[in-house]
Amino acid sequence: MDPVRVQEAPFDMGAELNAFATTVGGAGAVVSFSGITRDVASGDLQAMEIEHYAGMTEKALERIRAEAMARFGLTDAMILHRYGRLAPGDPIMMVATASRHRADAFAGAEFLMDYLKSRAPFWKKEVTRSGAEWVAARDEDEDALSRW
Amino acid sequence: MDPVRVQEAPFDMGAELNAFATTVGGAGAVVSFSGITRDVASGDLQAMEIEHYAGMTEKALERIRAEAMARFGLTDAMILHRYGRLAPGDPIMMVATASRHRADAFAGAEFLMDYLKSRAPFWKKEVTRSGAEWVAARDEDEDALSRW
Amino acid sequence: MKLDIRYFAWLRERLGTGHETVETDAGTVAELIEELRGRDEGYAHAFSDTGAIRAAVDEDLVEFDADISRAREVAFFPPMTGG
Amino acid sequence: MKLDIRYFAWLRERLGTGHETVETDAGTVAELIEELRGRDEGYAHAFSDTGAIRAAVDEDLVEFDADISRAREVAFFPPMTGG
Repeated sequence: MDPVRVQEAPFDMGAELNAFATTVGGAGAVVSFSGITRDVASGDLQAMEIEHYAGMTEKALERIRAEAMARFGLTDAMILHRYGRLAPGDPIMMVATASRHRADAFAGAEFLMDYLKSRAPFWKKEVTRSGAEWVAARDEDEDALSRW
Repeated sequence: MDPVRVQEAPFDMGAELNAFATTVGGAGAVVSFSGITRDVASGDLQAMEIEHYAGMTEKALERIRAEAMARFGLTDAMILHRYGRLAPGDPIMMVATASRHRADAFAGAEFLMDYLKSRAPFWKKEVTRSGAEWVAARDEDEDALSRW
Repeated sequence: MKLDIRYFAWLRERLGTGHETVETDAGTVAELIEELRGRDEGYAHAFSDTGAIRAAVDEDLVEFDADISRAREVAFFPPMTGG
Repeated sequence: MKLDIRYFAWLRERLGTGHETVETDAGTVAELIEELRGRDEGYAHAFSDTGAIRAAVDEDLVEFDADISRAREVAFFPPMTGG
């Protein structure tokens, strides 16, 4: 399975976790993060539309994955991200990391998420009854990069 | 599903993740950690035997879960831990956390793991061709508690 | 030189296009932005707050002082919101 | 008073038992350890390095100065290695 995938199709996060965990060999620790389309404050989210920069996206994700692997000595890492129109409750994306000890797997997954959030070319648009609006970038997401 | 389970039976980490993720409501972030029986340095691990203090175990895990939920404002958290005889590659245990933003789900899962490692009454014994040996507690695991 | 320019998210919507090919002598991303701004009010408005815009040259994220004299494609978009 | 004592992991193996009921007047975990040590060489050896031993009173982890005058069950075990 390609460790970096960008796809329109839905995915099964449990099946992905199992597939990932069978390939990690001597690793004792597996961490996963899944992002799920959720209701915004208003509570009437109808859909989430995700645009991306085909071509740049996979390149950016592969670079982030390679950096995480090297930096935290991971035995494996995967990134999966959807684009297109998603319904509330749909999984948007997922990362998973594997390492001998848990601290590296946790740090690797957080690193992947921090970079993916602010450095991978995806843009989210929330569709509600009152219209559609692009999600604003959060300052915390940009700030999160400074810790690495 | 009981959010704290201590069982001898194997479990399917993917199925557990999916079951957990369907109940998390407005949460956008789901983090999981899975511990997998792995070969030790010698590389001839035949089995891992896990002893626990029935009675105290679930009480300790429920307390740790409640503390994590309150401290990080999690929308949900689960802990599952096996005991008995495990084969190399078998999942030993799993925690999962859910929250609105990813930082809380990550911190909550790390907190659960740190406390579970040093405060839940489980003991691991490695069975290799040359005999059986109790796993020594790692100083790092005790030290990890000091950050919370 | 001929340069492909791509726009994403609200920048694409505001400009009414996701892709165009331009003839330009701009040496940097910043110079290209200046050129685009000078085109018409729509472009001037879309590029008014450059703090809210990111750029990529040939699919690599860059700062605005990046050289584009040998670039094939430049992309403009708001801060990313994936994950 | 009557007290249930439980042993786990290598402590259980070294003592050859996981459970026993004792008659004791020990007021704290530390006093109980002293009493057990005085029993025979096996106990003295098993409890020689108390830095490597943890205790629980009625299923709650405690320090060695914990009061056990009203306890039903005291457990001794090495540092935990779950997860």
